[in-house]
Amino acid sequence: MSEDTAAAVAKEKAPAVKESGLSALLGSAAGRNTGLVVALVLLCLGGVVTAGDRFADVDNLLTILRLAAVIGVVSVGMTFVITGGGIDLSVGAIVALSSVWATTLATQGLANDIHWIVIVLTALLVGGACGLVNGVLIAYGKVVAFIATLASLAAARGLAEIISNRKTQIVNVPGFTAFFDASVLGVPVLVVIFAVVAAGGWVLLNRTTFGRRTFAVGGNPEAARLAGIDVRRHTVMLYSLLGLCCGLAAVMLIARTTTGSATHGGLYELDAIAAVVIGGTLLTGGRGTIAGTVFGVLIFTTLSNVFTLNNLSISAQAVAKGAIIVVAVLLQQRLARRSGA
Amino acid sequence: MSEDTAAAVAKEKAPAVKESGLSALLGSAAGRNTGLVVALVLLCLGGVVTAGDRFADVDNLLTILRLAAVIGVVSVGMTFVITGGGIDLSVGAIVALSSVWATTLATQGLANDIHWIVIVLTALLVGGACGLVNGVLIAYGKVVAFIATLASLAAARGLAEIISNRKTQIVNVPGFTAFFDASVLGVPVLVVIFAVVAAGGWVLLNRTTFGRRTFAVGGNPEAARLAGIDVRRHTVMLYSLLGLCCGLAAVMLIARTTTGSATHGGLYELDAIAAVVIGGTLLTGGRGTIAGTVFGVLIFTTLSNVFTLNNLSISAQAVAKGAIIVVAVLLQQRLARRSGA
Amino acid sequence: MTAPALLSVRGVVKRFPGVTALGGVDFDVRAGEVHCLLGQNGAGKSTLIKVLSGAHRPDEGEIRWRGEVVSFSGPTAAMRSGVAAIYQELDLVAGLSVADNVFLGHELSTAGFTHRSEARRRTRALLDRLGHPDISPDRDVGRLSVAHQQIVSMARALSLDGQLLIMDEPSAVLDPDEVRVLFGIIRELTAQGVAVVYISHRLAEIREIGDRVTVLKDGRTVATGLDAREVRTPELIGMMTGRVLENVFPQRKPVDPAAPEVLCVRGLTDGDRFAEVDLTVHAGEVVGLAGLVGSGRSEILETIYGARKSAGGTVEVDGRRLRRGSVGAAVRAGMGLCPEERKSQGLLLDQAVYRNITVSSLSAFASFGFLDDRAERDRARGLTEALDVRPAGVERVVRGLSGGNQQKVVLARWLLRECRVLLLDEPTRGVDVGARSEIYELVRELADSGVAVVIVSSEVEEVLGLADRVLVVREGRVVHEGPADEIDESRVLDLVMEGHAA
Amino acid sequence: GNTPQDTGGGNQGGGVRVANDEPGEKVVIGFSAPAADHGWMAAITNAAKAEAGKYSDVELRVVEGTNDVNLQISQVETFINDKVDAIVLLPFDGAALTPVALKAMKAGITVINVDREFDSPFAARSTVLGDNYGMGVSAGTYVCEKLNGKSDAVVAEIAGIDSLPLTQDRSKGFADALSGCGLKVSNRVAAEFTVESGERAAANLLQAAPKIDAIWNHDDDQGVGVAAAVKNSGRGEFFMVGGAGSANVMREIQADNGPHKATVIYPSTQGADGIRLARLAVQNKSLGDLVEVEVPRQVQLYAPVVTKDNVDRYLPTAFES
Ligand SMILES: Nc1ncnc2c1ncn2[C@@H]1O[C@H](COP(=O)(O)OP(=O)(O)OP(=O)(O)O)[C@@H](O)[C@H]1O
Ligand SMILES: Nc1ncnc2c1ncn2[C@@H]1O[C@H](COP(=O)(O)OP(=O)(O)OP(=O)(O)O)[C@@H](O)[C@H]1O
Ligand SMILES: O[C@@H]1[C@H](O)[C@H](O)CO[C@H]1O
Ligand SMILES: [Mg+2]
Ligand SMILES: [Mg+2]
Repeated sequence: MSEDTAAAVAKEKAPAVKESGLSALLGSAAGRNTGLVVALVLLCLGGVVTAGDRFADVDNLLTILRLAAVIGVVSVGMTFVITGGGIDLSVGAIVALSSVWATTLATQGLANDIHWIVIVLTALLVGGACGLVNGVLIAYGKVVAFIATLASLAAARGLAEIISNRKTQIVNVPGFTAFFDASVLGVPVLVVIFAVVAAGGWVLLNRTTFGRRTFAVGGNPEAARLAGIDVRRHTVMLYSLLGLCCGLAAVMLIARTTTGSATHGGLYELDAIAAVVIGGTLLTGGRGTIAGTVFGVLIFTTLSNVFTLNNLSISAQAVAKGAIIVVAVLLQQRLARRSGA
Repeated sequence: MSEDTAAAVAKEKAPAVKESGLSALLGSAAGRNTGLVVALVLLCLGGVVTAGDRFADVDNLLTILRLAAVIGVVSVGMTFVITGGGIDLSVGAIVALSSVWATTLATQGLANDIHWIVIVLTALLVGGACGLVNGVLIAYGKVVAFIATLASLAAARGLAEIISNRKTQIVNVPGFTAFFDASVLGVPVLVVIFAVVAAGGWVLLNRTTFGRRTFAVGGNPEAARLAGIDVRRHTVMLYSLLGLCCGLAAVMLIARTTTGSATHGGLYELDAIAAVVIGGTLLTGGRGTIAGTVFGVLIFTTLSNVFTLNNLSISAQAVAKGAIIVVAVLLQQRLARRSGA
Repeated sequence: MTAPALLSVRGVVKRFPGVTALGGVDFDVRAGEVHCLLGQNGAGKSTLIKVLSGAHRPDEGEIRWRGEVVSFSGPTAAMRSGVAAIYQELDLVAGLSVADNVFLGHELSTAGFTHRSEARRRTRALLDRLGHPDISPDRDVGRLSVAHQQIVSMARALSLDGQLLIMDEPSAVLDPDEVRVLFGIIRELTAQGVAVVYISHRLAEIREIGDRVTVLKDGRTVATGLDAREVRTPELIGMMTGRVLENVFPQRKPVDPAAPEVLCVRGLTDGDRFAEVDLTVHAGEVVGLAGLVGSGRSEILETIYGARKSAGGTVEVDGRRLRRGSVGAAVRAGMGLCPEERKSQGLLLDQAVYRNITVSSLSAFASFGFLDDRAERDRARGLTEALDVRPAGVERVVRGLSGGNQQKVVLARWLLRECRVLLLDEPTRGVDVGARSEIYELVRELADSGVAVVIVSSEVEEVLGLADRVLVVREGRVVHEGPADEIDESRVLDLVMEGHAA
Repeated sequence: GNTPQDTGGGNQGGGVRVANDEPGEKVVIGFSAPAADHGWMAAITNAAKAEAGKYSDVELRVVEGTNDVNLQISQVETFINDKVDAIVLLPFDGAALTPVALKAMKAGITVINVDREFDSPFAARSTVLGDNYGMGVSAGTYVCEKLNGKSDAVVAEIAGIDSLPLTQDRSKGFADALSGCGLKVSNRVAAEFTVESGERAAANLLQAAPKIDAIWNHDDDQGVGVAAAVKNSGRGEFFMVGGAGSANVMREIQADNGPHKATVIYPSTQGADGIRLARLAVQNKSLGDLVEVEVPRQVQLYAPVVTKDNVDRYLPTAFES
């Protein structure tokens, strides 16, 4: 039977790839996310009208993307956890702890002696390990995700403070900075990383058994169990994946700020969850969209960019932000309903 | 039939009341919350062992209760919203906005001219109105609660900043301060308020049609709707109730600090949700316990108090806090499982 | 048949906190046979299925598979050994497509990447085989009707290519036409040597498709290996229930022609699934709606009840017109609805039985909003005893009840309210023979006390046996209306399927 | 020993040794400050601890830093219950902590108010203040001098947490000083005193203003992020003035290879000063170099401008953020 399959697959691969190609992807993503796209376009229009060239400038757009990159990577990971029926409040703290651990004098020493990749690996390792702990607590310890990750939040921040002695750790590893400061065909490396993570996340969620199982685990864990999925192991993998994303985000943040700090990643949990949810992923699990999340992240970053370009006071920004969020969601609903999705 | 029922009700009222009396209440609450009680007792033991009389002192216990009071009132309201299947991230911002609005020069002028109760009413009105807006957005606008209240969070804080011009507003209404600074039989008024709210909340959730409908709406909104419950109206009432609690909490905070400020209530959303969830209320709705919430609040505040008494390093506190939360939850689960609940 | 047992079960025990669901079950299944499991609601059939398919671990007992003692570590292990199950509670994942659900857990993939078009193609083939070219493999399962979800579950079970196929009440949501297709497939499979364990509360089906029968009562085997065609019905019912039942449908009283019109529906249209429905029900009358799955009967009921907004037409109760799209108004006017999907539309699964029963009558138990908890329990207890809900105990959480008993809880809710109009959508789905006649009894009593009853059922026999008047619905239109005793089953089927490629 | 022990912390609290350092009666001091969510605030607590460690007669109790005034009030209540001798309090919100500080004073406890001022003169025995308005003035004056009459100069401001009164004081001082030379702030953004928020705010600001002549950034910890954003943008047409005076920024000024040309000090040693004052007040000692018999009611710290020329003098007491 598996040979059959292989043959059939081989035969059908070409058209399948064609159909699921970029245009189809964009098409379907845009279709399901009409409201978000419209909201983003309106926002950009607002930017152009109020700030003209200062908004529509390539540099500015790259700035928006660069700002979106760090929280974007976390949000992609968060999309998996939420789709799988979970939640993680500790992401900001994990980013902080990873950033601190990856920039201690010891790590930087190793990085200078061996290769700057040591910093990256340390951050990924720390992030992944934190995610693993979260996952095990939740899946095997049966601690409610909200509480387990709230506890991790406190513990990871505390640990970050202890390790860093609450000091901002400045990075002096030339290779590291040079690598992440560079651009690829004019696109900053950080933005490239975000794009790769988003694309990878999309493929993982929509084109692999891991992704299918994530939907099942989040949508109906009992059904998933009956279908033979090891729900607990899968849950651990989801949190570990998010932990890795946090580690990567820490690397990006280190590159952006040239520092590791226990204060990094403040309130990332709210930002990431907000981006994911506004993107259309169900907080109750079982339904999730990476494209939506990316739009969600872009909407929030563009919003603060436009505000800043307009020199708006912080208080007015807050009020406007509240109103715009509601409008965006209502828009998304109305448009999604109309298109029957 | 309704006459039959009424007759039956009349006949059986007496024993029912007897059975549901205080001892039964405490018994059942303690039964279901064994783990929490044990955690709290262990924490207190820890306090006594490490700080001796300094912990077990009446003044110190009142300090804990006074600290618990403000967030406690918010958490009781939050228990309703979460039991009803919702979530509210805007509570801290509503507390801030209510506190600011109730302490503007204009309001204080009225309070001095008419009666200090004007301050209280203003706070309740503002809080209730914010809750109403949240409820309407969620129930009728169909905006996901997480996003709707996140938007309210931003907007309410922004508004509070605008109204207060980002200045802390000092209260100069002698009657107000005098009333709330007083004690009833040695118990501070703030603590009395918390006790009344908790008891009232318990009755409302467990002994009234409103409470029963809350469970139904949170447990299965579609079934509740088909059972004839006006789910949307009920949802609006839940958020309004929480808004009122926030208004009341604002009054208490004004009394405690003699100020209104846009920075009041920072991160109350996390504290309140954590207390509610650790207390055993399901984040997915349909199951909720006021007694659990009260224990949750007390656990967190006692923890802070014990830390304060022990002069622990701040970062170590955070790590310990994380660990203790997890242990408390595991304890609660094991003990609850054993007692078959 | 003297073939050795493919599966043999000895002394299986399964306990839940406070309940022993299985207290010693023995039976054998041979290759190529259809082995039927019979038993009252709560007898332990579904639990047994879950034990066999690796979803539950037995506390005691021995399971032999192809002669060897096995202990499945989980559903995957069972599937690998060739055991496939269709569960009663339709455990599919809403939000995933039909094809994804069919292959969930055994995805077609290379290095973790799914072969979507292949999965779609195979799903298409399975659905065609099940007589449903109308279900798209790409459709979100959450948007399918229960009946179609049942078909998807079957496709899923077939996709596993098992040696033993276990079906827990597959026919409950199917119409006769579909049951016929299902039986065709079962025969095909058994001819290839596949064994089928088949659960149903419909004895007629057992006779038609079954080879041997095992009867469970209170978690124990009371008889096993009976010949499905030989064994007599009263004997079976006696073994299941421990009593003798006659005369399933209660005697009809002639409806008083002068009785007032309680429910009056005129030109009801929803602009999509049905149009121009007229329906009048007098006090004391039972009106049955017959039709195929998907013909729009549920939508009609839900629209009458205000749970869906109508596009046109009126609904009156006792001459007073109801506000459109308001369940509250309908309930206040004395209407009650037993919805079709008890799990998602009917029950508060994690709450006590009594709370599920009183939820629609809370104000009757309250003064100034304060509830009399004890009165609630007492009334609920009375009803659950009358309906024989098992295990007894109104404090039990509904989730732990068997499917049929859950159905009774929903019924009890409206019995408690003493409605003017009762709308019953598949009220006996999953209910055992004993309880069924109790429910019929109750419906009749209600009608006799002046309630107007509308009942939707996919079992034509039930509609004809219970109703005074029958409406046949086809594709959202009423195509026939007349007294129940002037029409027979085959005529109804003809009307139902007219123009339907059967 | 009766001399202050060197904690090895090195650069905190320059402190000359005086007779006052002789150990006296034992003093229990409670210390409470906002959450250490940025470098300056972390340094405040570190400095206080280090200072207390120098005295054998001081027992310091440090409680969890918090931005919840309710919690901070209860911490002070606990100190009162504990009958500590003195409380050094950096309130999250001065006005909000006033009632409980009054209560402490009434209970006979010496309260030393640091950084954010109470709204009642009776709430503290002494107050140690930075000069927020003065900080703005110093920064503005420096910018004016540096721009030297350039009337169309674009001046940008990156403020700290905007909801704090001290931020508003700083901005006001800055605006007032600028108007003295005919300039005004053309672009203003607010960050949250953290590196990350500084980077984010600056990245957006640099897009908002295509050409800038000078930037004043309120806080040097967030300034590390601002500098990173500047570096990333490749822009260099402007100079930057920092705030608070972190060692990181001072080293940059010293090296003269980044945008920072100056910073305005807002001493993070306030906490340490608070500890010293509390000890002296409780022990009834006077302030060393003053003729006064008593510890003064208020000490307002000076906000000098640090440039390449004088950085060597300030670097040793600068805070490591
Ligand atoms: N998860 C569970 N927790 C507690 N009790 C359970 C659970 N599952 C089943 N039971 C109990 O086990 C018994 C057998 O239930 P089961 O679902 O097997 O009955 P059934 O024969 O399938 O009934 P039906 O015909 O109504 O589907 C019932 O008493 C039921 O209440
Ligand atoms: N042939 C079909 N075409 C489209 N949708 C269908 C079809 N059959 C069923 N459905 C879906 O099934 C749902 C249920 O259909 P409906 O409630 O009208 O069936 P019914 O006549 O009540 O049958 P049942 O007895 O199974 O409930 C509909 O909302 C519709 O989405
Ligand atoms: O918290 C603030 C900032 O850290 C500033 O840089 C110095 O003053 C403190 O009050
Ligand atoms: Mg069953
Ligand atoms: Mg139907």
